[in-house]
Amino acid sequence: MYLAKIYVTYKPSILDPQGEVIKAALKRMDYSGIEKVSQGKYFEIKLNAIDVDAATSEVESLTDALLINQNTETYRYDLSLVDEDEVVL
Amino acid sequence: MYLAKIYVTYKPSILDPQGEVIKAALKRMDYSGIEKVSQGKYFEIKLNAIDVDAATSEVESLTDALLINQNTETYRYDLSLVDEDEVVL
Amino acid sequence: MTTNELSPEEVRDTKIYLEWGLTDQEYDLIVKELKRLPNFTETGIFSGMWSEHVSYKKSKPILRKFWSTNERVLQGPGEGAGILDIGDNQAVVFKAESHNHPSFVEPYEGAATGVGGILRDIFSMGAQPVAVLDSLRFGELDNAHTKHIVDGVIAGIAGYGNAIGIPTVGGEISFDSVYAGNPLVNVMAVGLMDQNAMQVGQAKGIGNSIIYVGAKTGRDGINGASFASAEFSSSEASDRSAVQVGDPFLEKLVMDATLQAIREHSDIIVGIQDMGAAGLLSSSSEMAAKAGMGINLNLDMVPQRETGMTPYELMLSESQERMVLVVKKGEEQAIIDLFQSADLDAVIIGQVTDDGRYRLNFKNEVVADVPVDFLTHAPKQDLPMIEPARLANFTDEQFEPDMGNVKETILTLLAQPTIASKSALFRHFDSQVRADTAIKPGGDAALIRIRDTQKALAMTTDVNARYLYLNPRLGAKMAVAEAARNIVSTGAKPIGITDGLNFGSPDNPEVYYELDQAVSGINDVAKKLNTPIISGNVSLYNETDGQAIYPTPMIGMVGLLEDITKATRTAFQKAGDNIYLVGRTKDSFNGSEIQKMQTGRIDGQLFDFNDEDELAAQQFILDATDRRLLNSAHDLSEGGLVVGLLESAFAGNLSFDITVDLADKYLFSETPSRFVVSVSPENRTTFELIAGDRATKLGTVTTDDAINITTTTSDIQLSLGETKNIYQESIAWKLNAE
Amino acid sequence: MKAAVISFPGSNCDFDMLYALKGFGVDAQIVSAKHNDLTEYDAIFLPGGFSYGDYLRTGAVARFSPIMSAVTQAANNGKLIVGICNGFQILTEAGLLPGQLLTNRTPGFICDDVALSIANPNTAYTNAYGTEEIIHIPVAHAEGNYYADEETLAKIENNNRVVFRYVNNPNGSVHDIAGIMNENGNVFGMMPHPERAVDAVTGNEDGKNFFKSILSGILAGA
Ligand SMILES: Nc1ncnc2c1ncn2[C@@H]1O[C@H](COP(=O)(O)OP(=O)(O)O)[C@@H](O)[C@H]1O
Ligand SMILES: [Mg+2]
Repeated sequence: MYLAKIYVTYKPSILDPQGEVIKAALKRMDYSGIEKVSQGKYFEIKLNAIDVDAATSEVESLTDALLINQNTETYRYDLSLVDEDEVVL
Repeated sequence: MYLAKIYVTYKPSILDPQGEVIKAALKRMDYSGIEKVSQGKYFEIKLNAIDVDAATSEVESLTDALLINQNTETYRYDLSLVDEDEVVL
Repeated sequence: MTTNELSPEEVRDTKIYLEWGLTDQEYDLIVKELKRLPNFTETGIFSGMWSEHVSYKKSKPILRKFWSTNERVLQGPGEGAGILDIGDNQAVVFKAESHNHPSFVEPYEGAATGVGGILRDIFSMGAQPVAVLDSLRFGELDNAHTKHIVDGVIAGIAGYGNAIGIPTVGGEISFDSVYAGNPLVNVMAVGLMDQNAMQVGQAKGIGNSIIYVGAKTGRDGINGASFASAEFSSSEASDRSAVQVGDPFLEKLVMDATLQAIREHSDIIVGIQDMGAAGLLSSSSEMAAKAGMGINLNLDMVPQRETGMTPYELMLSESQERMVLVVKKGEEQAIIDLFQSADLDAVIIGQVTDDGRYRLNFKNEVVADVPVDFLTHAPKQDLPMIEPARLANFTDEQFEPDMGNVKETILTLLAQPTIASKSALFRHFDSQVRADTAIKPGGDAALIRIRDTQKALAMTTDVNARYLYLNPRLGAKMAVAEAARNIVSTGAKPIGITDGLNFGSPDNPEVYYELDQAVSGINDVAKKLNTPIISGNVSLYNETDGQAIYPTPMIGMVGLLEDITKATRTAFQKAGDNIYLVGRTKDSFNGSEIQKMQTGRIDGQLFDFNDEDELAAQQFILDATDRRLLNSAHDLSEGGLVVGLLESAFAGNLSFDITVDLADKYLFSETPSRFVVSVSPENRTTFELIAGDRATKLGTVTTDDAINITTTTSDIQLSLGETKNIYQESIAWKLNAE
Repeated sequence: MKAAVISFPGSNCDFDMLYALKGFGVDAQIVSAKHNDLTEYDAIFLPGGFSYGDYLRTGAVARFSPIMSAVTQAANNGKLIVGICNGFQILTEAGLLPGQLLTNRTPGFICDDVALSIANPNTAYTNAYGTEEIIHIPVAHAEGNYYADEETLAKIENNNRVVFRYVNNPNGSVHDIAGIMNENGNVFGMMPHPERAVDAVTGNEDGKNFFKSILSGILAGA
């Protein structure tokens, strides 16, 4: 079984209102050193595949198709082989 | 300047309805090997701090205080030293 | 000079302007008027201002025909939104807007920013938005892509409207394969104001300051206006950069601060305009043009979210949640302070001048200097029109429904997505925030009370595009009539119209003919109803790979109810009440839901419509509600009598027992100008007296689960529970099906 | 007796609450979340809406507004604190009420009238309702799924701190919880909107007794 950890972020030119609000809140809370905050999504997907190549193409395909919005978002991911019963965190 | 990458996930005991919706959608889209999907949050924070210890304690403090709700969420993070003008992705 | 920009000669030689939507003739005209080659920025701003979406250069000759004046009209077309007098020094403000192309590319953000944009149109006039409605068209619900668009659009409307706290109180949704590659997302907003708060978008007074308010400018939706004015080709993925992201939280701050500024500083605010299509460019140049003035902008002052933005990008960006204010010279600080205390950017970016020039400065250089009038008046185009070939080929005969199994037909009909309840979708909209919603989605028109008065506003959106496909003019008349019937069903009197004209390419003479005919049809009935068309929107080029949508002119209508305690609802109220059909049922099957259901297509001459019958029926309902004679009223439209009866039954959770002196098929006829009403036994005599032969008694409201319908040909038994379940759940079933 | 309705940036039911309170004769005022003093008020209402856009988590950012230290102080002084919808979410984030409001079990915003049972009729929020009464109150939320761990739940249940329960749970809340109060009974939160159900013209008056309960109790005593 494979575990994919997928990190989705906005493309640099896209407005990230959440990041802005969080940054302003941190400033109000006196975290003075904050320069920039951006919020993205994080997915953990456990999947079965015959080999790492199959897993890779499955992950890329499903991420493009469903997890991200190609107009506004981009992503990177890590893929690893895990035990059947390993706990996903 | 430091870059913290913070990964927030639900504690294992918490139901993740969004993850379930995504899993169901992937099944409908014929991604048959999917075992489990969970959705979390991903933050990238650029911050100034005098040294790595200061940055570490700043990141942990603000995450506990604001970024997560300790009833239901947990997190891990990576911290690295970056250039002033490095693009956050 | 900014780097990487083509020189004026390169602009000419590469003809980049063609990509931006300017024609060779238009480019030549610009060269002639300027007596020099326009530079890159200038060419860009002409392409934005002369796009159909901003200039209406192609539709204007037709739009001019709209009738838009009567005793209530305080502001007709031409401003952000139209305004009608509703007495007591109050006014209602409304307008519709389309976001069709963005919603296809990016359903969530496309729909969300559509809501944001129409709300800015309302509050920039000085009005507090009180309601949002939507009019949606999608492909058939049988494929994943359409479902994805439906989910995204619904979530986007909800995401923006709910968060900003303006209730989404009504709308309509239908499904047809012609919209598969070109969904329609029209939103309408309604606002309320005191007449002395009225604002217009004008830049008057030499030396007065142009103040930029709200979100920072980014590279989102650059030149979205020319993008909206082009056809889609399904293979073209590059258009996808024109996506704007909305932030309802920020817009709420902008809305509240703008309304506060108008309340507290109306003496120093000269004009207000939102930044919509073609962003800062169109808002500032149109304000100057309306005042007959010029404008000088310093683009270095424009708040920017991204680095390295060029003048072209700054002017044509369609970043959301931005406004332009013109404020008296020397008085700016009060306004700036007010916005800044709401954590909003408010920056002086330029001045009003008297030289009639539109001048942009950037990094100590003049990057554009063109006449305002020329910039804001795209060369008109008179386009040829020709009657669509299909119209001549339709047969006169009305479709003959197959009545093999009437009960089955009813159950199947109720499950059609166009007929079934849309509650699985509109339940995602907060329809009650502001606590003024007296009639929620699910009835005919929505009803919003006006606090501290007895009055209420009714509102609806309607159009049956299948009818227009069969007969553009008659279909458009029926759309206005149906909207009015919905308003009248609540007891309110229709007072005005906004429209959303969704059509294919105007360069196709057949489409242009449809547009012309539709406008004429709308006008005809609007005059009869005394409901002027005070605002609207045009969306052309709704085609994918050469396939145009049905002509779909959405009618948004508002009505006024003087005494809210007289409001009448769709739902049957009490067992024992008498049920009547108001109006006559005829052979009206071409274009009907049952034709579509049984044959898979729409065909034949559209059945007839008589506006005198319509007006008389509406007047009768208004009289009866005014005398408090009706316990329920519901107009008949798609699906006909049987659907109307069942909807009143479902809404009230009551059954009925009726006898119809007609053959089975007439249960499904879509003859216009009809209502189903229920009347308590006490009111029966009075009601029948004033109704005369206008109303036919059908039967009574009952409590048990059994619905009984007797026709001249059948006895039909239905279970309230079973039929209601089909009606309520069909859309959810379809959405969730594999 | 004076009541404050807190307006956070992004609150959108603040005026609905204000009008409802005034309709019951309460001297109520909107108070900006930028203020930090509530000493002159006897009761404090945190209204619905999308404070700070509900970005990050509902209520998470609002909880750090200046006003919240005054709210906490008022709560400790035994004043009445009522959070509706987003107000409830803010109170849990601030730790003034236990648990958290998570994404609805079936994700998506829902707007509907829902049936509620009166779980505890002897509270400042329910004493005007009949014990066995089923009332209908509008909900409008995407994150109304009340969650608390087993231990916390047991405590809440044992102390009769569940005030309202859903008859047909619309969002997956544990134990069908729609509204709870703190140990002292002076801090209360619920997801449904009683302030939207106080007027005959809107077709629902089931929220009236909520306000009557409050008026006959703590508000009247002040
Ligand atoms: N997209 C929508 N948003 C909100 N309400 C909707 C929407 N679609 C339909 N409705 C509501 O459902 C009810 C029935 O709509 P519809 O069938 O179009 O009515 P009618 O045929 O009377 O015009 C109306 O109350 C309408 O406002
Ligand atoms: Mg109707």
